[in-house]
Amino acid sequence: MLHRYPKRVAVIMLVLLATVATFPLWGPTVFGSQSDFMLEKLTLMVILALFAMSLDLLVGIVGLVSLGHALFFGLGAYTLALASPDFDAASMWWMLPLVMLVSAVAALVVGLLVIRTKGIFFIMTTLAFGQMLYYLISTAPFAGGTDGVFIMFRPSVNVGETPLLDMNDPHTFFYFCLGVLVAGFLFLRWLTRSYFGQVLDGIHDNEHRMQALGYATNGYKLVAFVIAGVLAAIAGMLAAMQYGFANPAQLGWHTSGEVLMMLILGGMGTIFGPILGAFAYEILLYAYEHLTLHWPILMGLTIIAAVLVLPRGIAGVITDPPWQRKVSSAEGEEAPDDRVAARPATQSKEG
Amino acid sequence: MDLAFFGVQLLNGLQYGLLLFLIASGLTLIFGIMGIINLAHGAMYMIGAYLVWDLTMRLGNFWLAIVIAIPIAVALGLVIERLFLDTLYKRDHLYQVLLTFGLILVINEAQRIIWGGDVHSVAIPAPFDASLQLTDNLQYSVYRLFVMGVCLALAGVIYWVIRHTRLGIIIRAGAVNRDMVEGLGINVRTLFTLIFSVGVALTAFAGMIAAPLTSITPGMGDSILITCFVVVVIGGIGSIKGAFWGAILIGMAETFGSVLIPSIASMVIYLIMAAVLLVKPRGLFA
Amino acid sequence: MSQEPILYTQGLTRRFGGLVAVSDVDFDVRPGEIHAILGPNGAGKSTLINLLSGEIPPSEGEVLFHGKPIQGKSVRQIARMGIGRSHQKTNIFPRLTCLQNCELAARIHMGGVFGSWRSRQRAREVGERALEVLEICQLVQRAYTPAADMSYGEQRQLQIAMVLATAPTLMLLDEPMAGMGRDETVQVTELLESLTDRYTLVLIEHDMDSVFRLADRITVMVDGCVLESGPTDQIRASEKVRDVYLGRHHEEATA
Amino acid sequence: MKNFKKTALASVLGTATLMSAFGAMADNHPVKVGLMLPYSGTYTALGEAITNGLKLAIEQNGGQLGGRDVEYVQLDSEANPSKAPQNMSRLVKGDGVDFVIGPVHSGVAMGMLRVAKQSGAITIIPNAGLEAATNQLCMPNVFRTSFSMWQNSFPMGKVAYERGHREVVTITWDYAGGKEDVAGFKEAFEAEGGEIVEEILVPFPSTEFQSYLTQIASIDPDAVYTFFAGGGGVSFVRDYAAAGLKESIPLLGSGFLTEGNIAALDGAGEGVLTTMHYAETLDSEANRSFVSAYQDAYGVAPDTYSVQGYDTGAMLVQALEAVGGNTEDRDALIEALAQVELESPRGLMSFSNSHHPIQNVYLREIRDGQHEVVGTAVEQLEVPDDACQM
Repeated sequence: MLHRYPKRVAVIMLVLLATVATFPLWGPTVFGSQSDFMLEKLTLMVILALFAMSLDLLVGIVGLVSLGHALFFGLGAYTLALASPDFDAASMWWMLPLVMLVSAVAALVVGLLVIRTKGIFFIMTTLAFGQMLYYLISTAPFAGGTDGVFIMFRPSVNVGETPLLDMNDPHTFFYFCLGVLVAGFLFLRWLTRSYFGQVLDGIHDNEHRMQALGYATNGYKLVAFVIAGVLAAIAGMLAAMQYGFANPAQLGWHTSGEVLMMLILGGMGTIFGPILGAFAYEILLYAYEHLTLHWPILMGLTIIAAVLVLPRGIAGVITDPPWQRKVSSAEGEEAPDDRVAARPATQSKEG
Repeated sequence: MDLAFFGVQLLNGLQYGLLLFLIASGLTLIFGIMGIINLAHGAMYMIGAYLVWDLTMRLGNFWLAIVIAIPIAVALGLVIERLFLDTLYKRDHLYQVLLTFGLILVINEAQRIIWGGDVHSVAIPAPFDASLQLTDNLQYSVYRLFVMGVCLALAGVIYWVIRHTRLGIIIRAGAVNRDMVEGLGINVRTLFTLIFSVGVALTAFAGMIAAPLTSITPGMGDSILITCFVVVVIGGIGSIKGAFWGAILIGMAETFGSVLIPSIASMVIYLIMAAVLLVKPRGLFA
Repeated sequence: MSQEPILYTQGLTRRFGGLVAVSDVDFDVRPGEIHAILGPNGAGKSTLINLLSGEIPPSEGEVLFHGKPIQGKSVRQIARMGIGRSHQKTNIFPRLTCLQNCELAARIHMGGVFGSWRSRQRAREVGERALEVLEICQLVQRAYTPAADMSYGEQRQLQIAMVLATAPTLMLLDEPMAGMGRDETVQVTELLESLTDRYTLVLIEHDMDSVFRLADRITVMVDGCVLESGPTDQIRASEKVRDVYLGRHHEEATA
Repeated sequence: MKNFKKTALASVLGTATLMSAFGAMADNHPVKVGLMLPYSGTYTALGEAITNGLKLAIEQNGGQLGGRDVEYVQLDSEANPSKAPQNMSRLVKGDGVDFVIGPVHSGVAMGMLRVAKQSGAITIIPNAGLEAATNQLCMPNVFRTSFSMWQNSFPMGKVAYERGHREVVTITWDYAGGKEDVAGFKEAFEAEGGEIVEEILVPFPSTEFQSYLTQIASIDPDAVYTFFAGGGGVSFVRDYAAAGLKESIPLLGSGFLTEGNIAALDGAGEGVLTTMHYAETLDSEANRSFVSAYQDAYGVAPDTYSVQGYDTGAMLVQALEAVGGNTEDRDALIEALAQVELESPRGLMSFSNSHHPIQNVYLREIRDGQHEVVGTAVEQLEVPDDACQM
């Protein structure tokens, strides 16, 4: 059944979680002097995983291919940067809601415009809106321009005056991000299995049919767009917190492209896939950069290969391993792709 | 703003717009018929510029360089279509986006390995290396006029093909409803290969004739790509007419916007796009 | 039959680029009847249905449902007005179970998604409604099978079930038996027959036997135009139809 | 040919390190130099020039720093600011380098410096000209061997006025670097009594200049001051000439307008005046030998970027000599770096309290495709760094 996966998925994800969560215990012995850096890298992966997951709601679940998702990532970062006081730590208790509010409003406005468009149009308009905010930020005097801005203090999590979490401690911050990721995952898992999720699946498989049934599909898409935007903004805020730095490049369309790559690597429409994808992408990048200065070629070829050979990503391999394809109900798995295949045609009919 | 100034700006806007049209036309063709979104479009523009620079260096003749470069561009389009896109038509746009994004990385890096990271330029070729005196202190390169002429001519040709040939009927039908094309009993495979090669060639050609007017740098295609998207979105998908007027509109908007409202010059085209989408979500001419 | 038609069209025309798919068609459906549309491939049958269900706007002419033009209304508004349709391509949600498909159809006509979210009561009603239509379409035993894993015939039936679940006053069925085996065809024919007393149907179908068995009236289309329209017997008798349509139909069959 | 020479150099380097490795004492582990420069994308040429210069300087010192071998860790900054912190962090914490050399791009510099502040890693900026780096941000562990936007443009203000220009239009990209550069010119020019009649900002990185040239023509000022770099610089100078403005309205600029790209101008740049802390034609022993050495090693003529790389290398050489190759005592090392004085190809060069170079800025005119030195605009110019006194 849809959004229900074989036991081994749960097992793999839990093992991964356990491995990641216990890094501070085994990290130093494995990486020695490098373990601090590795923890940092791991934290980044966790944040990117959240970002990728938020995009999966749009691309994988609803079937809206956004090439401007970095807009919200950057928005989260800049909301933090601009709202933080200069010589004092902001409080997470109001910073997080603020980031969510700002991004929700932005997603609503942008969404109202882009949701009306379809297929390729949606891709291009989201891209263009991303660029619009990119230029707005990089030319706005208050936002530090193209050089970007520093965030000197990470928001604090206090109860009254007593600090609950010391966000400046890399371990605490790491666990905080991990916590947010898990929460986000559980939320999306619940959402995709709800009635609302069913409608989104319906829209993905055949939006036209949904309208013929009487669904106001745009409304549902807009809600999904806003949710995805807010989650992305939270990821952006965490990313800005990690290094205390926000820059317009975070809003650029290359960032949007990269997160799409994570999606394809991990396997979209599965919610857990993008998490694997984010980790895989970062590890590959790290390896390639060590390998050669011409790493973009390797990365480019990897993506092309993924698209051609492994369109359903790592998740696809796990849920439906090549070595037992015959056993598993092939059409049951393939049919959705055929639906998707049929989609562009229908869209161009409408578009 | 006196009249002469206004007139010259009009000319600038028109010239820029026409060039934009040439670059965007290939994009919109490929969208319209094949439903393929090609992010590597800008990279093709860059390739065109580098090709013509390289060949001009070797052969010492710009025109000869173009003549040789065009078939190369067509071949490139053909290879890409057969090698990569072939499998994608039946798949979601996402895969097209990703694959062509991957292509950008590969092509840009390949360019760097082949031609290096230096900035290059192509001299304005004879017989157009003269210039006209527009105002008492401002001259205008004849070559720019030539480029305008070429763009207009090509626009005319494309328009004629669309209006008055069987291919044109197919293209128009395809833009409305791709299933019809299959219905018309046409070898879609060949059609797609043709369209894609032509689209790539158009873009590369734009890069070639633009080369003497700009500087040839790595990644020069990336920024133009986004502008082209805006043009296509405004004009309406698959509509050559839309691409034309969209390009002119953007050309004018950037020209006058940069002078009259410099504070938001960088965003003006996106604002226009947003406005158009509010009124007509499928673009002006869809 | 002198009743007010529940749906009729005037000079309905649709062009794609240069090609005319439907030209100047006057067409009407009376309450409670089964009105079949016959015609060779490319005669514009599906285009006509798409025009009736408002999925594509006409180039000229208009469609009136209960006397009100559907022009400018969105597909979903028209669906809410009570026009349910099934498509020629099997058009279900393959990743959802048979039951979920019907629930999806029923829910929107019973207070919507968020309604079901709020009250267990509503959710139950939706489930019952869904089971009901599965009952009618003899799919209950498949309720929990993913649609994609069902046989082609079952998928076609599910599609009809979904249309039923939306409780329409007019059903537009585009070749419900396309590509079906004999027994399946018979099965669906029976199913449709069982609906006649409760629903008004517009039916595109190639299968002669079923059409002549089911239809009260038949409209024959050729090259986008109405060749002849009238009671079943009249059409069965018509020379014109036999030559132009049945003739061609034969070639197709033998080709 | 170029490649052959590259390989030649490589082999020389290889043998040199090899020999020194044999003659090395037990505890001699190499000095790790991290390079965080653009090796892909628009700024590639700059990244390579800087790398070449740096390696040349160290190579001329027997491939050693303070008697220790050198290990390079090269990381592509992608000129992508949003990745700067993690890249920097990789070099410092991951690869554990002793120095970070970089970057080219000011935005990337901001990201690096954020990490430099947290980690205290010794960072030498071989190009990026953002003022904040050696002023507001003020870190003892950060040095710069290049310039600040202000330092290159300020001198032109005086020059412009002395050449009789009273009303000037400035035009640059609407981004931090461009604005800082123009601000420097404006400060000096207005102090002399000149007037900026129009400040044009072009969306970054647009190179579509026609409408602005038309605007300039209609304003018809005494001169135009501009900052563009890379392809933008080439485009602007060529379009400016093509529009026939160069004859009637002299074009002044910061050196970056034409630096490194003079070949691409093919004549359009003749007569353009720029101010810069270096010119390949500088008539000094240091420069002549540098140019020839660079030519031999890489088969191409050096430019300012190569020099900045070269001086960065020379700086390391000198400082590590002073501390006997000991990179453990960071304070001593920073002190030694701050004390460095170079007989650079660009002339005498030392460091201010804010670790910014005190250097000559030359007035250069393009003649027959070369930056001819017309004179020294300002001797040993020190940048304003009140916010940073170390």
